[in-house]
Amino acid sequence: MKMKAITAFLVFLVILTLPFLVSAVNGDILSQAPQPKLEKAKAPAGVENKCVEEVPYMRANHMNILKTARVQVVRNGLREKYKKYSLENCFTCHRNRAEFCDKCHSYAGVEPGCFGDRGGCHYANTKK
Amino acid sequence: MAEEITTTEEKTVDKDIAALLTSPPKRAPEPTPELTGKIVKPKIVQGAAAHYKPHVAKPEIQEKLGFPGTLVENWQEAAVAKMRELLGKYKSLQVYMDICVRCGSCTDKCQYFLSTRDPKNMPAGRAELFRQVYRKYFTTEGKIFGKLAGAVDFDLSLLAEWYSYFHQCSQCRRCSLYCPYGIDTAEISMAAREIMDSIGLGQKYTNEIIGKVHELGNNLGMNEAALRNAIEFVEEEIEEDTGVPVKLPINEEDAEVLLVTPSADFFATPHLESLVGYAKVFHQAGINWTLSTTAAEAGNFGMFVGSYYHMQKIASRIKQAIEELRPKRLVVGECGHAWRVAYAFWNTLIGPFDMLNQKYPRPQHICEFTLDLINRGALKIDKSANDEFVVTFHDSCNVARATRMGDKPGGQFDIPRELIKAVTNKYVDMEYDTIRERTFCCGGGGGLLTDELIDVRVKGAMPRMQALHNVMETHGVNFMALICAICKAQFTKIMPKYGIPMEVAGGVHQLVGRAIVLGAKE
Amino acid sequence: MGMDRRTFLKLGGAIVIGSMITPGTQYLLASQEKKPGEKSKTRWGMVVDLNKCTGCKVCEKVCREENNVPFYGNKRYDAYWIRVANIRQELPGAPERYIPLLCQHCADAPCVHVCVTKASFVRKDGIVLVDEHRCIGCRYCVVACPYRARSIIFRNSNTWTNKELPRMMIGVATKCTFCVHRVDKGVEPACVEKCPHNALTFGNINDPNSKIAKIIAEGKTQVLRPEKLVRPGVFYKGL
Amino acid sequence: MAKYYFAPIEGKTPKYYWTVGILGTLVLGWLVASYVRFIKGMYITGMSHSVTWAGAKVIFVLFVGLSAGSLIMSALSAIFGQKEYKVLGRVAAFNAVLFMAGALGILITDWGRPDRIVLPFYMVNPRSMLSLNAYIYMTYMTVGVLYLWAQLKENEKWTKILGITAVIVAIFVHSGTGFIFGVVNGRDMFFSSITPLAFVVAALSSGSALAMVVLYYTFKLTKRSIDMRFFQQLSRVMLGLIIFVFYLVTIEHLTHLYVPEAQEGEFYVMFSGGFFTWVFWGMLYGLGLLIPIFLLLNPATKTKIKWILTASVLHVIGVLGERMLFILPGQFLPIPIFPGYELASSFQDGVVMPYIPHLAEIIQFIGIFAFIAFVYIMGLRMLPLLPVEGKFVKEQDH
Amino acid sequence: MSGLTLLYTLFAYVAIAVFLVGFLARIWKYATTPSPLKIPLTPAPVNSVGVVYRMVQEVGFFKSLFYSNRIIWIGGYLMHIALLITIVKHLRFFFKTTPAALAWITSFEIYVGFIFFGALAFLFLMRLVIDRTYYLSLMQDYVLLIFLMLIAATGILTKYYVRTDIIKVKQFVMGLVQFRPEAIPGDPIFIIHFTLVLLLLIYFPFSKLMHSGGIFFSPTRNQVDDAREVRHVTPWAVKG
Repeated sequence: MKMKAITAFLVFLVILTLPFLVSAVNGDILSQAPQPKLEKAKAPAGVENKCVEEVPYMRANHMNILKTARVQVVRNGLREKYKKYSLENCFTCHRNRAEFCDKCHSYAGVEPGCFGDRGGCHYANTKK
Repeated sequence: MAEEITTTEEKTVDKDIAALLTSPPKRAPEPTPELTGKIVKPKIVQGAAAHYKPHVAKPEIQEKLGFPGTLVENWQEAAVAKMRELLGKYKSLQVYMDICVRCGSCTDKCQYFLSTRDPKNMPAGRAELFRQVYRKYFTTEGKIFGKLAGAVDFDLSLLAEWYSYFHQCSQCRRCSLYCPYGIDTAEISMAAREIMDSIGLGQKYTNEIIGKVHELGNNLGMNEAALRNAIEFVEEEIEEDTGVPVKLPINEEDAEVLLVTPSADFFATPHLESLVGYAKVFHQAGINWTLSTTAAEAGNFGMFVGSYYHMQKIASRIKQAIEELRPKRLVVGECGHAWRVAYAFWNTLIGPFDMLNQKYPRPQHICEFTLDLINRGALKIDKSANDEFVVTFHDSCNVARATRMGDKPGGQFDIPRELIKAVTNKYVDMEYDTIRERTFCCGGGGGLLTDELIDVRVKGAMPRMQALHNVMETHGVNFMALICAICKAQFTKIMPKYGIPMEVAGGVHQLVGRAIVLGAKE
Repeated sequence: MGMDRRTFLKLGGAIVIGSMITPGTQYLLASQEKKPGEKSKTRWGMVVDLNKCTGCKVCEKVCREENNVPFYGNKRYDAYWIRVANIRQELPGAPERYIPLLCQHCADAPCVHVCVTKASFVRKDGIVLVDEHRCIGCRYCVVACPYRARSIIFRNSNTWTNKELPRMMIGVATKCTFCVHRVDKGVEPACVEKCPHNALTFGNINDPNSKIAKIIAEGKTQVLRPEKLVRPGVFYKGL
Repeated sequence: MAKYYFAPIEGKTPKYYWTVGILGTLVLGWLVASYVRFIKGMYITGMSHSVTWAGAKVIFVLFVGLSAGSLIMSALSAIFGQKEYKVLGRVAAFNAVLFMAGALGILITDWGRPDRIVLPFYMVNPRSMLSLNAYIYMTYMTVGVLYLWAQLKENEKWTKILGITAVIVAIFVHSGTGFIFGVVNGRDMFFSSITPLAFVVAALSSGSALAMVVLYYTFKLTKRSIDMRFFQQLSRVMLGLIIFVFYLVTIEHLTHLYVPEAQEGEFYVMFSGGFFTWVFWGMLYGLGLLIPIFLLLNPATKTKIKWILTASVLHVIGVLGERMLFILPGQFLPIPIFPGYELASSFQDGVVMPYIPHLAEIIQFIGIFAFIAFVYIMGLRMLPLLPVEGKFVKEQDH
Repeated sequence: MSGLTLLYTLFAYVAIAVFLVGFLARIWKYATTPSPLKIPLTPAPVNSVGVVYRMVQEVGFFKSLFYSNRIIWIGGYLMHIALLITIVKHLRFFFKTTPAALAWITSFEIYVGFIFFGALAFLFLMRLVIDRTYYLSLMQDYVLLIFLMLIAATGILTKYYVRTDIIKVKQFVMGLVQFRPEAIPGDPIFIIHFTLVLLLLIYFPFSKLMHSGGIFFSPTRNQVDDAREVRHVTPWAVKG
């Protein structure tokens, strides 16, 4: 009887504290969040040396900007207007996908459709 | 939004302590529900069943059982203390108090709700009476938010509702079947009755009978001489009918089988017919058997009031009989709650049965016993003797949802049916929703089998009557086989009110008895 | 020229609020594609001079390189945006000739009519396009096209010769876009530019002064399957 | 008045568990095959640029048809007041919903991008029949489920209302499915206004045929007796429908033979098509139409349940052949882009490129049949669909 | 460290502590309270393997509810499945490197939040529409539904409409998990979402939400039907 109670108790305890335990076991204690690395220096001539929008806004909304720009370009042909919001344009500065995109994306567990395993359509641009 | 909730003109709560403790006033009998063949989910009517309550036990009855004679002075604290004790003793109660989410899946499953339409007769509504008190005295949210969180002071008006509604529950467990968490209102109503008993508010019918069992050994309160008389009468009857001297041995030592059967079988109709059936089976199979005057009662009303002590005390008479008579096998007659106590509790209460033959189940149900004999060809059966009957079978709630027969789960449904099919030609099942584990209670179980609750009993039988009505109409059923003494007593009384002749109800062994060809040994 | 940031953010806000109902919000953006019967100033078209075509298949190659059209080496599912077919009249001794077949950019395109999600659409300037991010791959358009101009991307593609454009997305329908990325910049489609025999002419049909309009006005051109009444934007001369 | 009681089946026998296990494995196979197909791309199927609508569409169309027949059969009691047919109402309605679910299942797993499942629902193109069908199918499913629900709740009034609604929606569904092909201007073998009608009629005939077979064997395997007059009456109706199908199919093919646009294709189907010629003469006309008509007209066989069921099965096979003939040759036969010219290119212009299903597809096809059977037998166990047999029915009052 | 961060760090630890201690205390109580008599609801399994199978059916598919009331089953089951997926997908905030399986789930969970909200709204509506549940419902039933609906709504907002910077959120959560407080993102919608979740955690052990742990201790479901074969004894109840 007591044994059963203790087992049940332990099972629930383990389930409930799983995140803490895994962190401890993995040795993730004291690890910092990754910082995206920007290789700004390589920005080609003629490209402004700053991002198209403010950085905090970009952090939260870059995916919406990309989507909006895509729809406007594909369906409405506003290619020139939205040129600076194109993924192509992003890659001129943010060349290294692994250092810039993947770090945070894999940290947050969000897979981008643009260069994920299945889509993959926009990836190799970074290796010009 | 739900429809406006209507209330009857009845006063929902008896405010006055005197009114609570005196017996309910005589009323004109209420109209019987119509037989439409359909069981519909009614709209709720608040307080529609608040006025039903059984007689309160007299002080002398109460005191005989060790309960306070009248409502004790500090009954509130006593009740809460008793509740605390029970919460610590019963896991079922403790868990069920906490985990109800009021999803509503049980609400249309109780036969008393379906016919009385009182929301407090919904299983969750009934349990809510208990939970209100639990929240008030045992939970944080109840202590902080009080009424807002559904916590209510245990005052006299609530006690009155307890007394009324917890005696409108037949502890049939149909709600538990449909509850996603298996919350068993029977456990809760047992606990409530135990608390009420402990503060001196007992139900007359049940407690009187418990007293009789302690004193005389059976529910009917017959002494040994009356019992022997009744059995002699049965023997004469059988000989008159068949010309074969079938004996019903009493108190024979070292018999093969000790039969424990509800005492109603010795006395009432149609119960008596079943006793004749048992006797013929034993006689024809040539098995040496006996009844016991010590253990002349299988029924155990201790379960109805939830008292472990009384349940054990009543059951210990069986133990005593076994020790005195040294039988090899223990067989229990046709009774629902008795079979539950025997099957599920005896081993705990009075076991282990080491002195009995290990080859057989201990205890064994008479249906298991008889079917086994028939399957082995030990009995000669003439099915045509029952040709006048088209038979259906009513699963008794306690047998269906609390016990098992045979080795496989569900044997409690199949074995009686196979037995009936072995002795009759025409068998029909009632509607799918009302048989097997989904069966409805007869309406008289759980200590409600008393005259002042006749309106509750009539209403509680409604779903079963509808289903029976349907098969009578469509398949010409004219016999409903039962394996429960309470069902038999309830239906013979209730069915005439629905316009169904009382002969339609009868025991399974009544059919067996008719079909056995006596003296034709192979 | 160009949208300032404020306008852009406003637009973004409008999109966000306007699309609270469902996820996948960007699709609710009302696009400004051509409505049926609408007249516009520009309609891009092409004239193919079959007398000049020698079947050299340079256009096929150029198109593949320009648009990353995948080639798997399996004739069952290789994708083609433009192909050069051998054609021979069913008469004894008739000579074999060559005809480049591509999307005809119909004004009443059947593929646009049948498209389940409006992934196929006609731009205001007459170019029929497929929004690859919206296509569900039901292949109704392939069945409906009277010219077999559409291809399905049957398999993940490794072809990536022109890094300006993305690779082909798997499982969706694609077809000739008149090199819309070049046209929007004011450059002719790749096949037109690279054709060694100048067999292809590209231009605005609705502009009476354009070269293409003048060729058509000569009256020596014809369209394929005129009985289907889909008003193609590609004309053939010398058939 | 006889009243039927319905109950779930027990479903505790080893045979039942084995069936569930095997069917479950096949359904799992369907899911795995679909996932692999989705990840790898459609090249692992037998489809080509010539045939992009292939076996999956054949099965889709067949299932939509079978769903109709089942539903009409179920609604017979609700609409025409045939009380005796009520005994079959629930199973048939359940089947109708199931077949539609199966049809949608195979349709969606056939897409190139099934991950974009929600797009059709809010990107409606009113000019596309398939796009409108997304809503029509959903309406049909909803009405079907509600109709089944009303029957389970024994609500006479709503059963009747929803039964009639369901039949009306069913007509829309099947005309709509026919129109998917009928409005394709670019393909002469498809482009026809008779298609929807032919589709509805063939749907009804094959649907009721299959429903009879399914019901008969369901009742037989669960040891329930069933009134044979029911099958005899329904076979009469089916005979009429089969003759109508015969008429429509024949005039459609004759029309094709008559007009030059489709002549070549028709010649292919009738004489030079190899496999498809066999399908045309043997499967469609032989097994599917003539033999069933003979069996149902011949006095020696028309009342025997064995022969009625044989005719039903043959007719379902025949309709499957009709669907194949309808969808496949219409695509892989060369399009006459240049009438009077020979055309050849590396894109397979001017070439007949037949279609042979590959492994992943075949697993999908088997799996979708298994899916329907699986849910069917699970449903029989979980819902009160089948009547409980009472052996001692009193004489009926009328 | 800003005041807000300090407040929320403390709040989060308190909430988690209350939840853990409270939940486990309840479970301890359920597990140790004796069950003197055999009361399985028959037909019940006759061995413990069967009991596990029965519990899997109950917990995994809500079998009893399915046979009892299919409308509530649909709402309840959808709600619980959506809740499960939501919780699982939130686990990615707790692991430094997101496991592949979690990433795979995130790739198709996009509609789950809406299903969760819809199912809750449906259950709320059913409480009001059916007169029996309307009668039964207490304040806390509505409060919990509204609570969960608000959590779902704010979660959907942060994901689809008023985007929050989830890197910061993850940093903050990882900080909590590793006892190394980080700044809380100042996004109001996220803060509302987070506050509601913490309040729910605190309320959890005192509420009917304990059904999540309690169902495993329900004697009518978790007992083996072997009363005749095995003598079932409990210390307080055995006197002879």
